[in-house]
Amino acid sequence: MQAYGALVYSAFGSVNGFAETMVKACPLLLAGLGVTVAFRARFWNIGAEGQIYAGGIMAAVVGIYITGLPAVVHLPLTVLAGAVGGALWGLVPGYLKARLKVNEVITTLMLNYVIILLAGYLIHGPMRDRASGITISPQLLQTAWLPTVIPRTRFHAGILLALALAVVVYWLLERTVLGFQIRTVGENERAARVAGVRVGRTIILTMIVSGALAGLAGAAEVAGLQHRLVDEFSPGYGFLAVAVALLGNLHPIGVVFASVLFAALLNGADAMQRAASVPVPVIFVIEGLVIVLVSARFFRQRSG
Amino acid sequence: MQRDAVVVSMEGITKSFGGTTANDDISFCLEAGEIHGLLGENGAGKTTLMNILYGLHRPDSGCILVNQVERNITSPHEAIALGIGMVHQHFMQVPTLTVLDNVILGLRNAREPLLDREGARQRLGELSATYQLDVDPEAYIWQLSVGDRQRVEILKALYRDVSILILDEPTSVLTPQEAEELFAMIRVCVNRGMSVIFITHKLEEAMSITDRVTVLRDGRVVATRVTSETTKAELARLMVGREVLFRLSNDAARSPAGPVALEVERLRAISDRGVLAVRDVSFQVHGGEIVGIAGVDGNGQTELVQALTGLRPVESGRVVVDGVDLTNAAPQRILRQGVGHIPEDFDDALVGAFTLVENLALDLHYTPPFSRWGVLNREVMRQSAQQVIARYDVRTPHERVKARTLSGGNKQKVVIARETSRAIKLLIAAHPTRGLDIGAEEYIRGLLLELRNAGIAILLVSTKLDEILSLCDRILVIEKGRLMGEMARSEADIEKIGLLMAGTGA
Amino acid sequence: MLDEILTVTFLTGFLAATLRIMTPILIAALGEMFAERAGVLNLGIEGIMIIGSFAGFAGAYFTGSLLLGFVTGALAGALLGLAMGVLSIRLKANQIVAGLGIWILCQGLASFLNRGIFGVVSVRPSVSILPAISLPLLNQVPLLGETLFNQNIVVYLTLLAVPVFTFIFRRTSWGLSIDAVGEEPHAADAAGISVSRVRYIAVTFGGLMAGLGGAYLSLALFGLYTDDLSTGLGWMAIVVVVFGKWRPWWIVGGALIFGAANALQYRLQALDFPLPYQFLLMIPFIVTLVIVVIFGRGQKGPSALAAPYERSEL
Amino acid sequence: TAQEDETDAEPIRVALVLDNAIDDQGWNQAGYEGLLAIEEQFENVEIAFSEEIPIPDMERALRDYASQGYDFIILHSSIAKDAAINTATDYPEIMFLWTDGDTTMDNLAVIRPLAHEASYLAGLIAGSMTETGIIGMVGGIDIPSTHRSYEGFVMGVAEVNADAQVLVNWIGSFLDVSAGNEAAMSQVEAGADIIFGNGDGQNIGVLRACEETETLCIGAVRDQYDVAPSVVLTSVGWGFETGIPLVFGDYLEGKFEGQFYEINLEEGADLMPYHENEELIPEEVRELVEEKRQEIIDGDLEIPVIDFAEEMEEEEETD
Ligand SMILES: Nc1ncnc2c1ncn2[C@@H]1O[C@H](COP(=O)(O)OP(=O)(O)OP(=O)(O)O)[C@@H](O)[C@H]1O
Ligand SMILES: Nc1ncnc2c1ncn2[C@@H]1O[C@H](COP(=O)(O)OP(=O)(O)OP(=O)(O)O)[C@@H](O)[C@H]1O
Ligand SMILES: [Mg+2]
Ligand SMILES: [Mg+2]
Repeated sequence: MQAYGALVYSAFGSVNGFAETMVKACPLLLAGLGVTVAFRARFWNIGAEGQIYAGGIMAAVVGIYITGLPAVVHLPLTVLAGAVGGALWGLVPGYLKARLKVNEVITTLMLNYVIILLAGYLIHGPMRDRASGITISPQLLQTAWLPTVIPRTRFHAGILLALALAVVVYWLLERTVLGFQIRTVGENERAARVAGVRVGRTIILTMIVSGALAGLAGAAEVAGLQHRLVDEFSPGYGFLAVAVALLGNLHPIGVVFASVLFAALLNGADAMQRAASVPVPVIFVIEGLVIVLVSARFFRQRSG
Repeated sequence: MQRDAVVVSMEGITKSFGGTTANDDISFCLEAGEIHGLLGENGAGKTTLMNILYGLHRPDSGCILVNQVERNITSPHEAIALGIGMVHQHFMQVPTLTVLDNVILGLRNAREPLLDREGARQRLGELSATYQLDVDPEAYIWQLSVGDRQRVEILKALYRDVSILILDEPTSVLTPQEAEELFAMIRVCVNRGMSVIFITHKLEEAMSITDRVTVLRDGRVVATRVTSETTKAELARLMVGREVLFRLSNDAARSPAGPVALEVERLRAISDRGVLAVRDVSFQVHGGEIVGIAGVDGNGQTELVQALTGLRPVESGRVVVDGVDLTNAAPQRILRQGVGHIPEDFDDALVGAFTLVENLALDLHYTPPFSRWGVLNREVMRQSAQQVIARYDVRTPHERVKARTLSGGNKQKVVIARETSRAIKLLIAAHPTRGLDIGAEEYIRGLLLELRNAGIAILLVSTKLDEILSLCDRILVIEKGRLMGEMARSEADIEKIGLLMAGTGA
Repeated sequence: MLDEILTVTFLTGFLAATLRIMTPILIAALGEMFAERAGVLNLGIEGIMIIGSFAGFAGAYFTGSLLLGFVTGALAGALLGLAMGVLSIRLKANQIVAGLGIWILCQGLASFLNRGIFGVVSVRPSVSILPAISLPLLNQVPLLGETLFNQNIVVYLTLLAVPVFTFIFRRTSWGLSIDAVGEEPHAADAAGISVSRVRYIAVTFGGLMAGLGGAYLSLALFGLYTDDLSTGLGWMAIVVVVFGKWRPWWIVGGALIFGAANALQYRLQALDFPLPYQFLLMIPFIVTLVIVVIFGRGQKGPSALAAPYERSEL
Repeated sequence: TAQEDETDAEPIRVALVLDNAIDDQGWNQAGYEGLLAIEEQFENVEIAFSEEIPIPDMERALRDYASQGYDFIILHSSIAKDAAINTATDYPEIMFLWTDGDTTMDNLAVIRPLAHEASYLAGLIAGSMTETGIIGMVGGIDIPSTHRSYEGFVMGVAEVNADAQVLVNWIGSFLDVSAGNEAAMSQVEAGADIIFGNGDGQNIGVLRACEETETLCIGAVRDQYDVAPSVVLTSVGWGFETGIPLVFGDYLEGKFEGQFYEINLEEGADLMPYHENEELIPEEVRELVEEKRQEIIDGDLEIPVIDFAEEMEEEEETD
């Protein structure tokens, strides 16, 4: 009981708890939106993790090495670089599927490993902070930092960006030609083709958008939280994002709630370690159980 | 042949799906050795009733007696054990398996778990011979034509030694000749002591083959008649609830043929199986005329239509629409050149999960006024949908319902509405009335004539000879991917076309 | 450098390493193939392998018998496969989410049980590993014989299972039913096959194999359990199933390529290959990717994969 | 009385934050053992720990402990630099200890294990004992601390056996047991007859591979003899089990300073016992090790710290 109390309290009970929940929700939401877009086109993108890393790397490169810009230019450029990195890493499996019909489960999973190793190479090699005795990149220039929104917490502007993007993605899917085509391809590829929708092109565009969103998750982690490129700056957010997206019923607003719920759960479970000495393995068991139950509970609808 | 014993008796069957009551207190009985027709409009509840008998659905209430014993049939497995076999409207086959494997699927044999394919092949051969149902047991289902797939479906039932055979709209995909073969087979079945339930929309068939008919409307039994004591007109009235016209005349308001709208030159296309399915096909369609392509299903019609609409690569030859070469153009380009396309399966044209508004905008959503700068204009889409729905008389509560909830006839209307409501010069219609009831069929045929009269060129692919004969100005016959002959309607008759279709004419 | 690479010891070692790396992946992949061909996508394989390696170890440790260890690992895996079955078949859960959940759950569970049973110890309890069995005569085959025919029993059994599984899918009603259920469940149902029963059996068997694959790690490779015995082998198994077009021999090929690329990569590094080590570590993944792009185009899984079956959906 | 006062006094609360599991047999377990040593060696201490904390959550975990009034917080993750600095800045009254870090503050000290000295000694053993002239080193991730050890080891080898070749595998992980195993196997096949497992949890794989192939080996971070008793000659200790309580003792005595605490041979970053395998090492080798060890302690022999960054810069210069 004490443990659950700790969970709820730590998630929403204080300004800092709330801020931390949102800090955690940020990458889950952005990557979850990315997964949502891909899954709506029935493109099984298991590569959000890799796209996060690609975005983080690009944001770090721009944030560290491009100097002499004012924040109003540097910050957007950094964030944009993250989106571009993710989009590129999403484009590869998208292109391979659309033009060469290569199964996306394989490509996205393999590309995850490749980019994480590449990040490792950069952090330990060319991008390493030479002045430091440890293996991390130098800090991003302050002009590239996402500003802190709630003082004395880690609540950064990336979270607001993520929330805004949830609305944008909703609008994209429901109100734009591209979104309409994404949904058409996902629901009935043959009908899409008959009606003149260019399926291959749609899939490529889908993965650019999907990757860009996941890439933004990486950029937000780097420019909003770490301010550096560090090993394992995404501890599997890209995989959790799949659960988040599906729990949100592949609906952008649903994904907002799902990501906050997951964030509260993750943070709360972690706080249970300290408040109630719940061993970490038990926490994983609880997390796993919640995901499993959630999978069975809420998802009868969209399968049909 | 003993006729009076009742083999199946369904009493007070009620079944609803969510809001719709598909079967409403239906009582139905099948006598030994009879062919019992089941008639009704689309959505009348015929398939549902038979699915209940076959154990695929559980009735909400009512009981079933098989051979005078009350049975609780909860799965097809039990139905099969009771000697009930069913040939489904949508074939229940695994496309990636061979004919033989589909036939023996789910059956036990002496060498279980090993398969006894040798024995099965032999037995299948015997059945094929007895019932004149020829199919290659080693062929994969996905390679077969619809007619062949149906033969497989029947063989599956026969292989299971059924005594009660349910055929759900077996003839909707067959040519008259194939249908005749089917009827011959059914008669063999009955002679061997089976009882048959036969669902159809075609009244001639019901009149010619059945012993009795039961007519359903809106989930209820309207009447059961002895066939010899009723007429087509009466059955039609019972089904639809009003008088039905039987022949549309295509001579009314016939305008002279206009300029060439579609020109096809020595077209070749390859099927999914990798064989040349369309061989050097050349023809023209003029504005204001309907050109029919008759033929047994699986003779290259599918591939021809796909090649014309950009859905399948053209190997060689040319496709010219309204003077523009569209050989191997993308579907979108062809569509924007003024071509409408009604594919042979309306599920390939509609997105079931989308509303009618979205489905009706699917073809032009990327152009003004439906969208500007990549942003959809929902209001315009909605208004346009409302208009189209009213104009084409699509039966739906409102334009926001999901397409999958519509009946077959109404789904087809939506497709036709979408494909003809934009400015088109050419309409390519593949089997536009397949599976539709007489009311819907009548409506759609009328619509095609109207379009023709408005100067649109129409290419009509159909296996229904009556449809071809009553609608087309010129008739082409396709066999093994070749055009076997061309004739004006005035020169055409069923005999002549039938011979060409069989590859022996001209 | 080439002469350094092409020595007999290098080749035999390379072969042995390839076999070592591919075997656990292959075991799990062959099981997953059953589940997927029946229409159930089990993304929890990685987690089930972890549980399998723990349960297998605990079983062997307490009974003193490696055989019973493997049995325990397999049973634990089967139980989790069954759980995945209940989720996906009975509760009609979203299989992707359920699989991810099982993955996370198993990680926690294995480590929880491990600490509960063995405690946080500074010395890991261990068992002796499965001995290699040298097949007489065959091991005389020059070059290959010494490694190929000097493996533990599980390797032989796994390789033996491949033709057996091929046979099951080609020649038995079980295989036919599984394929029918994964491809066209409505047709299978109409033919009198119980869709859910076949799926339960297939996904449970898939779990059993993943459990065995996990037990292979703790009992045939390391003789002990830690939480990090399987780092992504289960995910690799899933990739290999797709790579292998859901067919046993192709799956062997997929596992082989991945295993070989991995074995090569370690050797290149030890030979001071002039590339940062991270790039060498990428080799297996890039090789897999490139091979799929070249040879593995246009494959689609079972049509009903990951789709819950509902009869009245017709 | 004074004694009662002492027990009534508020306990001193010590917390440890780890990025992996406390039973990983390597780095994290060593840190955890350091924490347990504090509890054991000092009266009236209350300990707590948080394990498996991913990088983005480090700062939250630290702040959590800080806000709960812990007095002494240990961060056992070298790359969580900003988490350490930010929290230490916001809680100046709390003392922080960061293992293998690179920055100190008034209330932030760093423990730096000088394991390269023990690695040098290990290199002496390996270099003297190899028969094939080929020695293996399987590292985890190539970071400054593991790199120092690697360089020290190579120096040791070269000192006694100029011709010996050292095969190098970095597996890119401190956890991946299978990778450790495979890398070691590949070195054995390439002829290595002594392998230095210069890592952490993945060393289990390395040592088990050695046991299976009957190849002698050397563990790292903590005493890893028990992982493979038949072949582990010794281990290069990093001294966390001794170093952490050492610094904490300073803190209790009010001598804690925001400085680098270098753990050297004497303070525990030493070669671990030979255990049952003492006899496998020729006596003259053991004597040589003892001699050199003393020289280092006495300051007569200096093993240079070759950090990875320096080496890289050198490389660039020569390019
Ligand atoms: N599984 C189902 N879920 C929901 N509604 C269903 C289902 N099956 C049938 N219905 C509805 O029940 C009604 C009867 O359908 P049924 O398929 O029995 O008609 P039918 O007489 O066979 O029509 P058709 O001639 O088009 O085949 C229809 O309104 C249909 O939409
Ligand atoms: N055999 C197959 N295996 C896998 N996927 C296939 C296969 N056939 C078609 N696809 C699907 O087709 C898509 C690409 O189709 P195609 O290239 O025909 O699209 P398109 O409409 O021509 O696109 P564009 O107009 O942009 O060129 C793939 O993304 C895939 O979903
Ligand atoms: Mg029907
Ligand atoms: Mg056809």
